Amino acid sequence: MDIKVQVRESEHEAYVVELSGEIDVYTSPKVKDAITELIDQGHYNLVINLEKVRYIDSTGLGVLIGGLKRVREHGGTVNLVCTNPQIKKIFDITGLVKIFGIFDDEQSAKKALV
Amino acid sequence: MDIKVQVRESEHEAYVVELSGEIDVYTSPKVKDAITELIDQGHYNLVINLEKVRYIDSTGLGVLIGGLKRVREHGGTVNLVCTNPQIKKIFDITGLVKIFGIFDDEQSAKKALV
Amino acid sequence: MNQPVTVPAELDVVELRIPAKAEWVAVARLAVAAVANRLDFSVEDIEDVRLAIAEACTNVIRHATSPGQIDIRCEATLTELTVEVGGGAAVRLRADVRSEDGLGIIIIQSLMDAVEYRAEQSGVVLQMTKRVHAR
Amino acid sequence: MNQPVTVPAELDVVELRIPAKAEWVAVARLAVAAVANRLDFSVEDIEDVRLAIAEACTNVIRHATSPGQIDIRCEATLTELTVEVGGGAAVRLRADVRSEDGLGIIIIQSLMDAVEYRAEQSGVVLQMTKRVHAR
Ligand SMILES: Nc1ncnc2c1ncn2[C@@H]1O[C@H](COP(=O)(O)OP(=O)(O)O)[C@@H](O)[C@H]1O
Ligand SMILES: Nc1ncnc2c1ncn2[C@@H]1O[C@H](COP(=O)(O)OP(=O)(O)O)[C@@H](O)[C@H]1O
Repeated sequence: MDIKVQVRESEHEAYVVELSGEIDVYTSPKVKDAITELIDQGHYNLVINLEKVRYIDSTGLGVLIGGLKRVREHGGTVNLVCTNPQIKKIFDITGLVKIFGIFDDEQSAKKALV
Repeated sequence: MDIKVQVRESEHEAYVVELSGEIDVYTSPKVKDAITELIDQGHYNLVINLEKVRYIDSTGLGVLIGGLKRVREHGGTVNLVCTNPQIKKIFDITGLVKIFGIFDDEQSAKKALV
Repeated sequence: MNQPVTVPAELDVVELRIPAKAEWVAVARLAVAAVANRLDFSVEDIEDVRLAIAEACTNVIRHATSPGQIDIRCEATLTELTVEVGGGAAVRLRADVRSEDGLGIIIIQSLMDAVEYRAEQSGVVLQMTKRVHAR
Repeated sequence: MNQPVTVPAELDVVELRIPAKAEWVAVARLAVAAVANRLDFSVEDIEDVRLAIAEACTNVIRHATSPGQIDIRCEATLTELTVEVGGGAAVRLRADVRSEDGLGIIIIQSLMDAVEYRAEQSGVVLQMTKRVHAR
């Protein structure tokens, strides 16, 4: 019932935010802070890795959408890594599959940024 | 939140009852039935393997005690296999460590029957 | 002589009340998932119920005009689970909660078989039903 | 000028009501474990609370003279969790519940820091407290 946020720099000035745990109304501010900090530092090409996320709700989706909106203003983008079928389903039913690039592994998500 | 009961015959007419899951007020009747059936068939030397039991409450303990009482009337005994520290603690605080033979592996529990 | 043969499906009720604060939603999620686990739902269905209830609680927390409690009432039969989520005595929900078509509501509508709003003294109550599908 | 310096520990209350039937005890166990998880308890302490609450519910089911509901009330502060378990409106507990020294009661007494009985209209209420120990 907690979230772990790890940020690491990658090739081509891309940044990877790796999340593990549950993203809900209680834990999502922590995710938001991490993403906001990266953007404030001028990093606009982000991969958010959800492979180790067991649960996400609309608050978590809202944070991802908010991040995407902000980086787009600077010509950047957010690609997601997601393999959990339950979580993929949530992106499906909310129509967010059409807004985010969603990839099966981190390497593909990073490649698609450039 | 369920219990699985597996019964198998072993050397020297010993019977092993292997339990997996949670033994509580809801699931313990199933355990009781399995033990009662063995005893009714005339098997009085039992090993009850609790290695895969994640949870046991007083209802479960009551079933084990009931089984022990019945086999003792026929000169038999019940040895337990238990490695989970939380469950060992329950046998400790209830004083049942003094009543049951409790072993770290099935082999030792079976040997001690003879 | 012609007595109607009705087999009344036994109805069990589980009620939960948590503070309308973000840190307690996980308790509601787990408790309702445990209730759902007693019916013959698939693992995926239980995940659906869990998320829908979390969204309903999150809605109360976001839109309540005063702090208070969230009331959750689960009615379980063999064939369906109905969960009602509403603000407790101290919570007043805004009247326009219904018109909101945020992500949370979209998720609830998609995951549950029936969704209804009911105006009560204490505010709006969201009623959601998930049916056990033959497998 | 000499105001007493009291930092009131915020008290959060979670209430749960389940049918007094064996198949619902698992829900109480999980829900109270989820509540305990919000405090800074060790994993072992959470297991203790979970078992103690299950024993208390099992007692209600075994000794209730009429079927009904089990009422569980959790009061959580940063430093301790108090859980009350009693029979709901329809449950009448036998007056001698207290004198019983069965395994269940031994377990509760051993695992919790404080245990108390209280006679109420609806029957006997068992109150149990577990404190968060400095780690
Ligand atoms: N279908 C959508 N497509 C893009 N953005 C959306 C969509 N739905 C909501 N958003 C945005 O996501 C954020 C969170 O909104 P939402 O979860 O709907 O909140 P609420 O449920 O409280 O209305 C807001 O910034 C909103 O504008
Ligand atoms: N300390 C003990 N040693 C041996 N047998 C016990 C002990 N405590 C209870 N029993 C037996 O275990 C069974 C279950 O009892 P218990 O769990 O105490 O039920 P209750 O809590 O309803 O009184 C009974 O057969 C009882 O005689």
